[in-house]
Amino acid sequence: MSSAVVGALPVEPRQHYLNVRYGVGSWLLTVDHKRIAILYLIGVTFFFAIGGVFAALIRMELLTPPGDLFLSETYNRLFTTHGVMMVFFFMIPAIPSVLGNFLIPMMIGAKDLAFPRINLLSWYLYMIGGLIALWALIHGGVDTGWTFYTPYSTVYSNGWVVVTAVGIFLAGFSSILTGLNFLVTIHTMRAPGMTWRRLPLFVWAHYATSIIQLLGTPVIAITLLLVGAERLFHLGIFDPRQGGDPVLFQHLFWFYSHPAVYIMILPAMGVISELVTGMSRKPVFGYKFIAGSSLAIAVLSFLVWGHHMFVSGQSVYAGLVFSILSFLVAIPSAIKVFNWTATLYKGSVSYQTPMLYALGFIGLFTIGGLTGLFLASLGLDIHVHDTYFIIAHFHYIMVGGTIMGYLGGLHYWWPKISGKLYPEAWARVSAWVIFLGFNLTFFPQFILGYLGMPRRYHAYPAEFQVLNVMSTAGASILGIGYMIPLVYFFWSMRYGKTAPANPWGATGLEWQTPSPPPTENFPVTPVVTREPYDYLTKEEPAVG
Amino acid sequence: MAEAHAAAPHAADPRLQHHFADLAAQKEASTLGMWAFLVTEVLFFGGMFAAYVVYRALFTRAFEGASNLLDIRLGAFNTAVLILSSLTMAIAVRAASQGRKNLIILFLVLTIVLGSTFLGVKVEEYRQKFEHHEVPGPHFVVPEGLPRQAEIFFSLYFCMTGLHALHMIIGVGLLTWLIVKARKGAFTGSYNSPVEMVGLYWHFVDIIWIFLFPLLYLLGRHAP
Amino acid sequence: MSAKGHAHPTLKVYFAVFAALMIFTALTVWAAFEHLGIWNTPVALAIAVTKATLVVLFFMHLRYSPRLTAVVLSSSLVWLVILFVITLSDYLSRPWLPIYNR
Amino acid sequence: MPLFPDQASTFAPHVDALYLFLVCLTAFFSLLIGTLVVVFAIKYRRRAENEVPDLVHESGLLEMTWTVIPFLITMVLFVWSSWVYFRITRPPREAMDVYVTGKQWMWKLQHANGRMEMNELHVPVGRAVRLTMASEDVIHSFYIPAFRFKRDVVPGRFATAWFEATRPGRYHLFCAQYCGTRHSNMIGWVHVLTPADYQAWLSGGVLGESLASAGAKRFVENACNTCHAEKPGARGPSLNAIFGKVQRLQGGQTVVVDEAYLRESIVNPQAKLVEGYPSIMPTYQGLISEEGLLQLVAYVKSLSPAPAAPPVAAPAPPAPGERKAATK
Repeated sequence: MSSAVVGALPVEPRQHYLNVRYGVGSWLLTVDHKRIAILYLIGVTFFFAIGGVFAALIRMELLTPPGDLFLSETYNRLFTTHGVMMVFFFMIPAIPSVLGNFLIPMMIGAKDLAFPRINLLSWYLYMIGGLIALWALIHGGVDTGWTFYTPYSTVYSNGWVVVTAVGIFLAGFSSILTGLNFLVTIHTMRAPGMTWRRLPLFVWAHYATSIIQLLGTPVIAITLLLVGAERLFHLGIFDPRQGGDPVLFQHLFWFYSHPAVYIMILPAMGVISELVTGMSRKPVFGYKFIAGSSLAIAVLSFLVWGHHMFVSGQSVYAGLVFSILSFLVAIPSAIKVFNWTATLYKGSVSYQTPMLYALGFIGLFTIGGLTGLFLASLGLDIHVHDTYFIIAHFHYIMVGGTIMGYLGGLHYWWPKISGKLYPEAWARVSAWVIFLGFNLTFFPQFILGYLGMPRRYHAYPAEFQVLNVMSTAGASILGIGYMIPLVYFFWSMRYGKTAPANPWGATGLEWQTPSPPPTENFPVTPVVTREPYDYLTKEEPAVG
Repeated sequence: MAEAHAAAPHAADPRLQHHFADLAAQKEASTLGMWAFLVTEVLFFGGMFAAYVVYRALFTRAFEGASNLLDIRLGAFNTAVLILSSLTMAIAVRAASQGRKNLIILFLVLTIVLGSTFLGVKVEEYRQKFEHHEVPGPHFVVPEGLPRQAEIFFSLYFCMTGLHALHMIIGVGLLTWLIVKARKGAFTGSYNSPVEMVGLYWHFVDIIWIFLFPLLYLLGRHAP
Repeated sequence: MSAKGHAHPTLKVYFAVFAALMIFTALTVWAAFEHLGIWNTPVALAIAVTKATLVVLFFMHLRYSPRLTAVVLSSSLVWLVILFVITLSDYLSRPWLPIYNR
Repeated sequence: MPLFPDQASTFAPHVDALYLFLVCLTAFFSLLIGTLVVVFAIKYRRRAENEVPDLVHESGLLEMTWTVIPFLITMVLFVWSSWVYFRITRPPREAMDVYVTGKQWMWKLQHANGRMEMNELHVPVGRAVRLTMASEDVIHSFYIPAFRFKRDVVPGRFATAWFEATRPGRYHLFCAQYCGTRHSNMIGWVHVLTPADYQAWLSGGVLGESLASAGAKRFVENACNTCHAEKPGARGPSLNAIFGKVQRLQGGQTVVVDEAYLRESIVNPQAKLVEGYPSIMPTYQGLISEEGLLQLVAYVKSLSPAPAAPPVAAPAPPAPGERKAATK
């Protein structure tokens, strides 16, 4: 249906969402979900770069045992800025706000999200929040770590905690509004024939994510408000000198911040589900199990927060409950990994870049997930808690999982987003560089952690140096790996080959509209008649 | 609320946005959106309620004693005022569904008056607390014979009622906006979701108070 | 599915609900001063829940809304219970552990 | 370059066994998934642009298998790790006491006989050591990697935990909970000594007064003894032999008298009133340092018959008001 549009008028370039209007105003006031996705892409990349620079500085300091490159104050600000930027302004919005925003309406055959203006509003909240937080972190300096544990953050730290909290609060609001938009869109705006059982798994994953965003984010918002109020007015809610309990802060903080990990990883899982089926041209194995496990994760993720508090003085009985629930949340993730692997079986597997990222994700996520079992184990967590083991574990999940998924998805849908093809050879090289650099950075940290190196240490005993040098070396490779895609994506926008509507020969509604899509996504509202990922019945060639 | 914005007029059919099939679908989306927003609000307050529940369980004596220092008459009066405002709001929504412009405006104004009464009483209550050094912080004086966690009770009292009052103020702002729109005759029998959405929001704020009242004012009264 | 044109309750219903809310308010104030032992708190909360239910069902039209609305609303309550119960379980079970082994 | 930490406590072998099991489990599943992914990716690589893959039927049995097997594995892990945890949690009755105060950015350790240390802890091998820890400011965490021992020290309450060293040597002591600017300087050493060396160490150095007798002094300084007078008609309840006992409170509740309760009763006496006594005690919040609180608690504990303790520690000098328990 798309070729007809292109073929008719060869002289005048086809109108699509990118060239329909020009000028800064046409972008900053747009309500088109695709343009807002591009705005998010810019913002997310910016904050990722900031977070990355700070990570590089941290690794440079840790090259040698004594704290010789920066002052302790500076080092503490570095890891705080790295954490806050990466968690709240990159990881949480990355996949939902960029890929989700761009794809969800197209995947379900809608013209836009349910509330386009709220969508734009949430971008502004995100940018304003991010810039406020960045200003506070760099100009004012905050040294609490991204966890803001009381009473350090409320009484003893003298950084700009309140301003940072305001920035995060705004970003949280943005995240809530994005989740709300997705939830309502998926409920009310599906095209005729797009039943729940035909929803792409990417959409299912975002549906589950939006549940967490809606139900979890308000709790961190109020918690940070209380921290701010306590700092300003000495309320004493978390201050032991006034009778409060600092552990209560940890309960409220992790009630959101553990599920937040799943806000970061669930969308990546959705991306991987799409990539694995699309690149092996095979119906996904266990559709119902993958979709169901997303929902199971969304619910279970709210029941396990106490495993961040096994050594905090929480009741041992609560610890037992949290431990068993934490083990249970591993099972839906395992189900996903097995189903992705089974999808490859007897497929038609392509090795193009998105698939490299997908396979990398599966491997790294498996390690990240399994090392999570170490932390759910009460007796073992006591030793590895707050050490580099934790750092390694969650970076395997977040960098090895979320960023791999994000980059894989970006490569997979880049032709759709930009209408251009990226240089395949360079893309493969960068995928390998990232994979190897990543493992060199973070694998040594598992060993460091078990040896007992605590996290957030500016200086460390000399016997840990070799592993730290390896980690820093890996980080430099990883940094280069991240820069290559940045360059060639920019390059491809100008010099890349024009992309066809469906470069991968994939199913899914988003591939049935031209690349880049017109503003209204589909010339005619599509009617869905086939099951999802139907690669076996070849009624129509799936090439545009 | 922002959701109500989404239902603002659009070029083609004055009130239908381009990406919806019809007004019914649009209204369905905004209703679901509003409810989902209220769900996040429940958990927003929920964080503080959780702190309250935990500390009340731990420091029962302090909380009951401090609770008795609140003015139950003002609290009960405010409860009645807020419930009455919910009634007027409900009638305004009903009037909007019938497109009766003057009735809408009348009851929206009544709601604003009642809401402002509530806020006024609240200000008076806060003033009393300031006078009695019952505001947490450096000037707080632990009331005679109470454990020092009484201060935490007052911290939670001010946070919870303060946030509730902030929601009331936002609500009054939204009501004012509705009145302006209603005067222009924006609401008809077929298009009235902004009134309905603000109504949902207002009732929600009422419900929060329905829980705050017994938790903050009543729970220690039976104690000697 | 459509929420359009759902029935509004009659004015009579509104006034009845209002009257019930006022009566419950009086009731809860009265009950607060009675010595009900451990039952003071449950009674106060039960009355508050009843009042909130009335508001939700009639003023907020839940009774006349699609089932999805009820599901959305109840999800918030379930999550609230999760937050309260698990957090409290920590605090209430802390004293259970004996000081010494055996 | 070390790849495995020292094993120097009774917990370490248990924790390490669990760790090694999990390492093997992780390696097994990672290799399994990795191998399958690589094999499938090569074997079923795309050979023609328009090939249509074979139909593979979904298998409920397969799904059940890879749901149930992980479930069973995790349940085994749960039981095992909880068993290890319970060993770590509860100290044996005969443990010797050491009192720890954390503050930005140092550890202060007090032994029962009054010997004090900074950022160093000397303990005998083969003897359970029970730490009662308090923080003067923010949350710290007492971490000895070689012992696989870690416990957050949350201000406003005591943290108690225990360990038993098994190998003489010198081991790292870290603060594991981020506590501010010089967090990474809040480190020290734990010296595990043979019993003989420990005796020598304990009696060497400048010996202050015992913790309990220091507490007894504070008890008088703060005029606690005017009300807790230990005679009929005293305004405060008796503190004699109350430690570890069940105390009835006003309103019918009960509480076990432990360090936490004693601490709370000093800083926030109105919180839990003993049955039959009026609420007249003023709060000592902010008037007594955490160290002083630890001394007072040690004093009150000394008024109760101590649990059987093998005589490893040198006998402390007798102090007024302190009753040494007869050792078995």
